[in-house]
Amino acid sequence: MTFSIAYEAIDLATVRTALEDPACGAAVFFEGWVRNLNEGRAVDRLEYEVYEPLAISEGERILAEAAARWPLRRAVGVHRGGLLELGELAVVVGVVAPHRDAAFEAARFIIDEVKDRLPIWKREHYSAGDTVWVNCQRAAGDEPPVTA
Amino acid sequence: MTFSIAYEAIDLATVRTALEDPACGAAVFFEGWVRNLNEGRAVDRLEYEVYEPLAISEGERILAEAAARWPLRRAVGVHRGGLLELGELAVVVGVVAPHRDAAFEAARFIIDEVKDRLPIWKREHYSAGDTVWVNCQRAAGDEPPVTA
Amino acid sequence: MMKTVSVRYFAAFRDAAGVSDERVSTPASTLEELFEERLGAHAGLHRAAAAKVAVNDKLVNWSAGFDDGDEVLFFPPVAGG
Amino acid sequence: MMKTVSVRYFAAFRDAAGVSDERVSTPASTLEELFEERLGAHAGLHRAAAAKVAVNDKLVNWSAGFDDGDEVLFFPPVAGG
Repeated sequence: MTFSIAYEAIDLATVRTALEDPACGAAVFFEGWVRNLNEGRAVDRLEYEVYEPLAISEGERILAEAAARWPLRRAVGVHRGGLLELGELAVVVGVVAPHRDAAFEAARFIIDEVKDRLPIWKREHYSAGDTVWVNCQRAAGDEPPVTA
Repeated sequence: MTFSIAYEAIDLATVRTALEDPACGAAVFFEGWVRNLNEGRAVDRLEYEVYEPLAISEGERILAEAAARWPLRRAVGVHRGGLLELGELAVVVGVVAPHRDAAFEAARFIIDEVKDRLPIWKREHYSAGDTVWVNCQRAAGDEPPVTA
Repeated sequence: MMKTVSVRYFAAFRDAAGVSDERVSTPASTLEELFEERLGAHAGLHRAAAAKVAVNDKLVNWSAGFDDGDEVLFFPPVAGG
Repeated sequence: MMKTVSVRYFAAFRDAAGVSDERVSTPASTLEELFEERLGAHAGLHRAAAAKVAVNDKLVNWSAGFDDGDEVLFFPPVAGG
């Protein structure tokens, strides 16, 4: 049950090794790749800013929540930090369980929570030359800064 | 959208290459591994008998059904035939889509249908020395051979 | 009217029938009748609720008919994955 | 009663505030009040519905208080994955 942040290309072989379990028949992996388009704009590369102490502790809390809810034997998550090119892996979640129901449901839960809770911010670098912090541009309203 | 049968170890690198798509951000993989136990009995190895012409055509039909139902860009399935040792990969399904909802739902649909519809039979070789065709032992009742 | 078809048995059905394929002349008009008849010919063969049948590499219903010269495939319950 | 805390801004908040961290003495009693106060100090800083706040590396509610010497982290809406 480890969650980590990688500043170089994510090593999938290490992820797979961490998941090997002779009692488990079902593995589900989610991978998020850098796309060449977001909301219609051509993207050249991405940049992730990560506040690592809290990203890791919150990531491991999410894995533990999943393990408490489903009969998982192992679960791993890795998120990239730094600059990423098109097609690079931004995030991987892998879980193994005796049966596929649990593996699918837990993998989905983990990636949803990771996107929602980890202190990680994405800046898109567009082909047009500008950059934008995703999710933040529409935030300049006058709502109070209240937690969800 | 290809479904294939492999009689040697499944090559995941080939599966990944077939799924690469610059417009897709989300990939979900399901992997079925040979477990060391099934219904409480210690398993040494597995054997899959595959009726290949129909397994491939039905597998590709399932991928096409998924692509009609979700906005997938690519989907791949590979199922093993022959003798497999513990920990070996028995089946892989991989799909890529612009977003993760479609990727998760389609991967789940495909593996469910593959298990339900493909003419593939599994014989377990137990540590005790005997072998059993899975799913068939309880079939010696007197129900008519009616399709589902 | 007798038809001659080739019949193939897979996995547990093959083990149970003791034969993997055979050529049979039959008065059966549906695939269900043909399977019934083969139960009589092979003592070990058994019914199975989730068994499937294919004709010339297409899955069909048990109530379907078949033609002279067809290849009929009897599939015991599948167990992929 | 004034408290002195260190405040860190991340991502869009850092860009907007024009500062990544600062040491401030404040009469604010809740984190929400502290953020309000910092809005006044940094013209570019803005509110954000899904913003979060952490104290000493623990996520807490905006209505929570804080102590002298704490490290307060202001997180704009996250966007991992």
